[in-house]
Amino acid sequence: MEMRLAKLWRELLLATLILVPAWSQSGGRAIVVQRSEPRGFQPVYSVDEPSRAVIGLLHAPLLRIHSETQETEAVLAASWKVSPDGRTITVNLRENLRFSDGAPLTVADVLFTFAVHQDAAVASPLREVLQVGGKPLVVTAAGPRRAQFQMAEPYAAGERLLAGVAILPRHRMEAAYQQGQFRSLWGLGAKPSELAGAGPFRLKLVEPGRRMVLERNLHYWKRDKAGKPLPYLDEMEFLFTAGEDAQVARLLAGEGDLAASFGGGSYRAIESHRERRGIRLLDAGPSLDYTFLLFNLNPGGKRPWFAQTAFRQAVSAAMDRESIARLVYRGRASPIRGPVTPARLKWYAGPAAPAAEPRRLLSAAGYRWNGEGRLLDPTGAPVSFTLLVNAANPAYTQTGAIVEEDLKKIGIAVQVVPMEFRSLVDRVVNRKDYDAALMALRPGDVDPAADVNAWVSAGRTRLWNLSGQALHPWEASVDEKMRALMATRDQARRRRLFHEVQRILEQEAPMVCLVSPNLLLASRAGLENVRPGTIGDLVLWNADEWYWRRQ
Amino acid sequence: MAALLQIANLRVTYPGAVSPLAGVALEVAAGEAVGVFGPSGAGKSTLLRSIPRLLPAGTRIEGTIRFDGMELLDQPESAMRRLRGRRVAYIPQAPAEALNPVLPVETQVAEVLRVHFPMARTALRAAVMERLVRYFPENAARIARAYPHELSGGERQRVVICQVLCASPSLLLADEPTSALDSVAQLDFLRLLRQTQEQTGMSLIFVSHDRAVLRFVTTRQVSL
Amino acid sequence: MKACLVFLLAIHLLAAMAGFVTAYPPAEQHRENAWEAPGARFPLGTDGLGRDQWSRLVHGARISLCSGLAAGVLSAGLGLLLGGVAGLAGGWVDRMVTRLMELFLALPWMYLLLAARAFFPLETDARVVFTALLLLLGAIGWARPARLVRGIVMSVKERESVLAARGFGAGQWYLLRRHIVPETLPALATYLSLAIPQYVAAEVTLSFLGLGFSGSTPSWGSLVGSMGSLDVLTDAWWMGLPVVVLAVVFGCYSIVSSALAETQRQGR
Amino acid sequence: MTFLLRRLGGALVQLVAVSALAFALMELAPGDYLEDMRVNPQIPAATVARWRAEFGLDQPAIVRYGRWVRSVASGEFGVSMAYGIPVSELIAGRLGRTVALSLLALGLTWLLALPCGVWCAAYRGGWLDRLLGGGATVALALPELLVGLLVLQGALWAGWGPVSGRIGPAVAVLAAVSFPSVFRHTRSSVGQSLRLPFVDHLRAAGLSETRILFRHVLPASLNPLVSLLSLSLAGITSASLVVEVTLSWPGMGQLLLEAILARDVAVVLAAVMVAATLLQVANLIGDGLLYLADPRIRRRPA
Repeated sequence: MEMRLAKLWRELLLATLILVPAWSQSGGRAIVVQRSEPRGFQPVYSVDEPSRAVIGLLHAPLLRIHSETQETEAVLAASWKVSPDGRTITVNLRENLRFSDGAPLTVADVLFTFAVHQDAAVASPLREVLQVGGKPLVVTAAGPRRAQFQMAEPYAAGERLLAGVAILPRHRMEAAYQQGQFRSLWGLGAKPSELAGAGPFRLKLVEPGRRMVLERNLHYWKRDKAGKPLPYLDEMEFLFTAGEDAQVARLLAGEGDLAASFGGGSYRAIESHRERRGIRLLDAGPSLDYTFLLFNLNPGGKRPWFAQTAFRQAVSAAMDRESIARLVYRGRASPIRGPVTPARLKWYAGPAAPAAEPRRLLSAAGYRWNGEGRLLDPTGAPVSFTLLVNAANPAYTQTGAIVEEDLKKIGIAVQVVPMEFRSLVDRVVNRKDYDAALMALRPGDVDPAADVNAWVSAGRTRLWNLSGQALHPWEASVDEKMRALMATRDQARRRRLFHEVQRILEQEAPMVCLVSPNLLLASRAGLENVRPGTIGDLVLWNADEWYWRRQ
Repeated sequence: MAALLQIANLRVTYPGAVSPLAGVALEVAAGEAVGVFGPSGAGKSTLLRSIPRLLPAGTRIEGTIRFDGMELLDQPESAMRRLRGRRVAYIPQAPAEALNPVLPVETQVAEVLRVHFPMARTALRAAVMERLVRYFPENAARIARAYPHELSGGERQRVVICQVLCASPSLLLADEPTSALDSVAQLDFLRLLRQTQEQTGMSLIFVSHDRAVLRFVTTRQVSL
Repeated sequence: MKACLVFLLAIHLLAAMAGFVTAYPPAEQHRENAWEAPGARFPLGTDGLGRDQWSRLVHGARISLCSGLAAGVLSAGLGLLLGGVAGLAGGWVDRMVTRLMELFLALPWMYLLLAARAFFPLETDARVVFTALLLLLGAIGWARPARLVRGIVMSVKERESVLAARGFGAGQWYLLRRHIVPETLPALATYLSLAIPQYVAAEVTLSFLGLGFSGSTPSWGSLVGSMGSLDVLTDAWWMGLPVVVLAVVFGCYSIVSSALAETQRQGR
Repeated sequence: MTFLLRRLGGALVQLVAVSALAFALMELAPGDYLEDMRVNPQIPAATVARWRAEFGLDQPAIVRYGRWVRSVASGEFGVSMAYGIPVSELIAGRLGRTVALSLLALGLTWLLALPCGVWCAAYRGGWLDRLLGGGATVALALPELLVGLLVLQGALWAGWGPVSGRIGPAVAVLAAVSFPSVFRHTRSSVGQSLRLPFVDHLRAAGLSETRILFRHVLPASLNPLVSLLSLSLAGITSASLVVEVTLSWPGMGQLLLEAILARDVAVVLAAVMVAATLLQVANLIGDGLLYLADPRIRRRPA
């Protein structure tokens, strides 16, 4: 009886919604089909994408980087200001902020959040990120709604440090934090009532392995231009399914409303079903991701050729990137020559200079070809090397096959070695026992700060040379330019320096960049305002603005 | 006295092989014990097995086999099945090994009785015991519950004879049942067989290459 | 049976002469002809990189048939040995072997394969690695046939004829050769007819688990695996043809193996 | 009673051996859980080092194993590195679903394969034999992964509606992939029993073929089939991992698959223990069945 009343009530409500056009955007549920399930709801420790996707809807940071404009945007902050010396950031909180459980969000919560992240006992993955010049940010309250962040030295991307740090509800977490049980707090088994956050949604229901339902946070601060509270949707549901094929199949079978981050093959499969199923497909163009062929340039590397710029350039020039994009990604990828893709709007240095002919580069460096067309190095030894690829991903094994064939054309014998991912990483990172490897990276931000670890000698993830030393002049040059770039707040200068670094990396090709897979998305027609971005969660970043168009 | 079984012009052809029998004739009167002898490979077994039509699928049988006024070669398989065990019984070559190793004796005898005389479970049990007692006057109860591996070779042979004859057939076909036995056991078995045949008045066709054996159990011998 | 033998012979001949019966090398990419349906130029069509599927099938047969067969026979041989010993000896030997079987069935062998892959130098020929890993898989797989053999041996041991032979004073070796091994043959033949295709196709599941090991060398496992995605199933039906060929070959294997077991039994 | 106790003791020893060996195997494989983060430029190396210490990955293997054993004793079965919660909590709901799926598939497989195998053994070369023999060969050439995908795709084309996350399709696929093995072995085993002398004898006594097959031949050929039962359970549980993943059944499959690749030791060990225990139970049941089915073992002459 009660059920029926509730249904009637909903019908009535719906009828009025249709009568009042200004309200027509509200209500409904969007079902997102995900390939993997969150590992938990702990905002501090979760580093995996599926967890971050859900946590991003449950919590909110002070500032964030707008996924489309790539500029810093206020979220919980009403405004922020960087001091002229670039060492202090002052953030003013919005008025009447509340967590989803109704408790007020104050500067105390901000202080608690940063204290947690900086506590060595907590072992937050952001602890080192929230340091500038080796010293932690000093966070102080400068009023009931004002917080101040002080850095030990000027740091160009200072306010970006705050972006993405979710503000934690102190009243919910402090007890566990004091008792040293912070890590096990809010695991996958947590009850929805234990959680609270300042994001647009709150947790409603968890069925491990199957699905998760979020409902609108009634205390969410944001309103649309008409003053109507966000989010528009009543509920967001996540449906977990393993593998891309199952993801696409569930979307096509009408079980879900949206799926993203699948490959070109799946795009093609949906395309051939499209008319029948009322699904809107979107190719949002290149993402920040880049795939590349990595040379082992560590000191003591076994292949002398790799140390020669001309050799690496020749390999890069021999790559048929168009074919990789067209065949492996079925046209849903963009050829690139450097690690910065066009998706990094103002930071992208533009297309690289046309490459020279690979054979000419090689013969200029003293290489020759024997009667069978095999490439011989200046000492007369035939050139051949092995290429590690991730065996689990067909896109990489296929790319490997194309690389092999392309290099065969210039006389280089490449042996593709498929390998399980962690074994591969172990070889590349720990044992440094490999010739070349096919890898992919996704920068977390468009700002050059995101690349520092990957490109400079001191960065511990500069994959081609993990020695921590600059072995070549160009490596030293990259170090120097990146250092300068991180210290200045002059945006034009930063951009110029970053463009120069890109040119060096394209020119020297320690990693031969191949393609950037496009961001692909499929949603049910009628789900409006789904606008894939480039930073943060590429699809869910504006989920609070999604709505169903009613017929 | 009319012949119980009349075989004329019998010709059996196995699929893709030479025909072991070509134009055989045999007559057996009711209550008569006939021995068939011949060298191995002469088709003795084939002759015997062609009567209840127990030959491999695809075998061609031509001629006439009249049993009790019926032309067996014209009968449908269902009719043949009713006939087998009930009217025409067959003792296999190595009776001691012809029992199912995983079922108790009682069940195995009951199975045969049940097919030909459907009856209630208790009645069936009683009927089985009655027949077992005939062959094992002293220890029928033990034998009934025993599994074949718990019996001696001689006991197993008796069980098989009991099983074969439990539906009181009018014709018994025996295919060298003693060939694997030593002479003492052979004599025991043959005695039992002759005794049973004389008591029940059924006809018997006994096949063997050993004419001494045939002379012991049969009244007439034909060569193949 | 005869037709099957002829067919198998033909397949093996084709595999042996792979270079002569194919127009293109298996790894050669005709990038302009990617996803081409079967036609005059590519009898079985091309894959997503424009490689000739016919050539990949024929060249793949070489490595897959050999290593699949070897892995199957290896596991069956080990199984016969250990299962036979367990069944015959009984007592603590049997208990040990049974425990070992359970151990082998439950362990996460994937990690051993990872370790073994890491053990080979990267330069090792992909075909060698492929064969070695498949053989390793076969060696690990002894528990299955062993358990089957043990069951059969235990029941054969109780059979009258065996007891009788034992009564004659027949030795263990004689029993093994004359009674027990022949009895297990049909079951082993059946096992092989199941195991060989599974070893050949093992690669599909392994590469799903991140442990593909054939690289750009064509193998039947990788051919079967390449049809397993929605777009291929939608667009390129001919990628399923290798499965048909596989099924026919394995069917023939199965018929021949059971026929062989049969003749072995009758010839006894 | 003593028999059961001894059996339990043996099982315990076995489980310890399985866990130790599984642990050792995982040690052999290159890389650890944190490898993924080592190539992530967004995670500083110092963080990785700190997490390594926190997870105890910097300790020698024997210490980590000891820690895990203690954790088992407390009922936690270790803590998952990926999820940060005890494994017992993590697998609680999913284990039941995987076991349910496996048992249903096992039941369905045997329910179908046993009669089919018996029938085809009796009518070798008949149409059913040819059909099932051919079908089984095709099923063998298609690994469970592909069968799952084909079902997904087929359902899409035919418009059967959703197949993901439902138990029916998952059971059907699992049964389909395990059918050939049970079918073929039944057929071969029954085929062998059909040659035993008692079959001919019963036929001559007028029993119908069906009666002979199912009442007499089948019990006589149970011995090797009982061995097959626990094997098919082992096969089905391992195949169910992949089928669960392709058809999105929320059991242990996805969890374990990710754990295997991520070297999330505690989760893998828990799954291995579950598999070993299931096998033990299956073997116990198998031995019991054998005892019941074969009087030659049950009633040995003294």
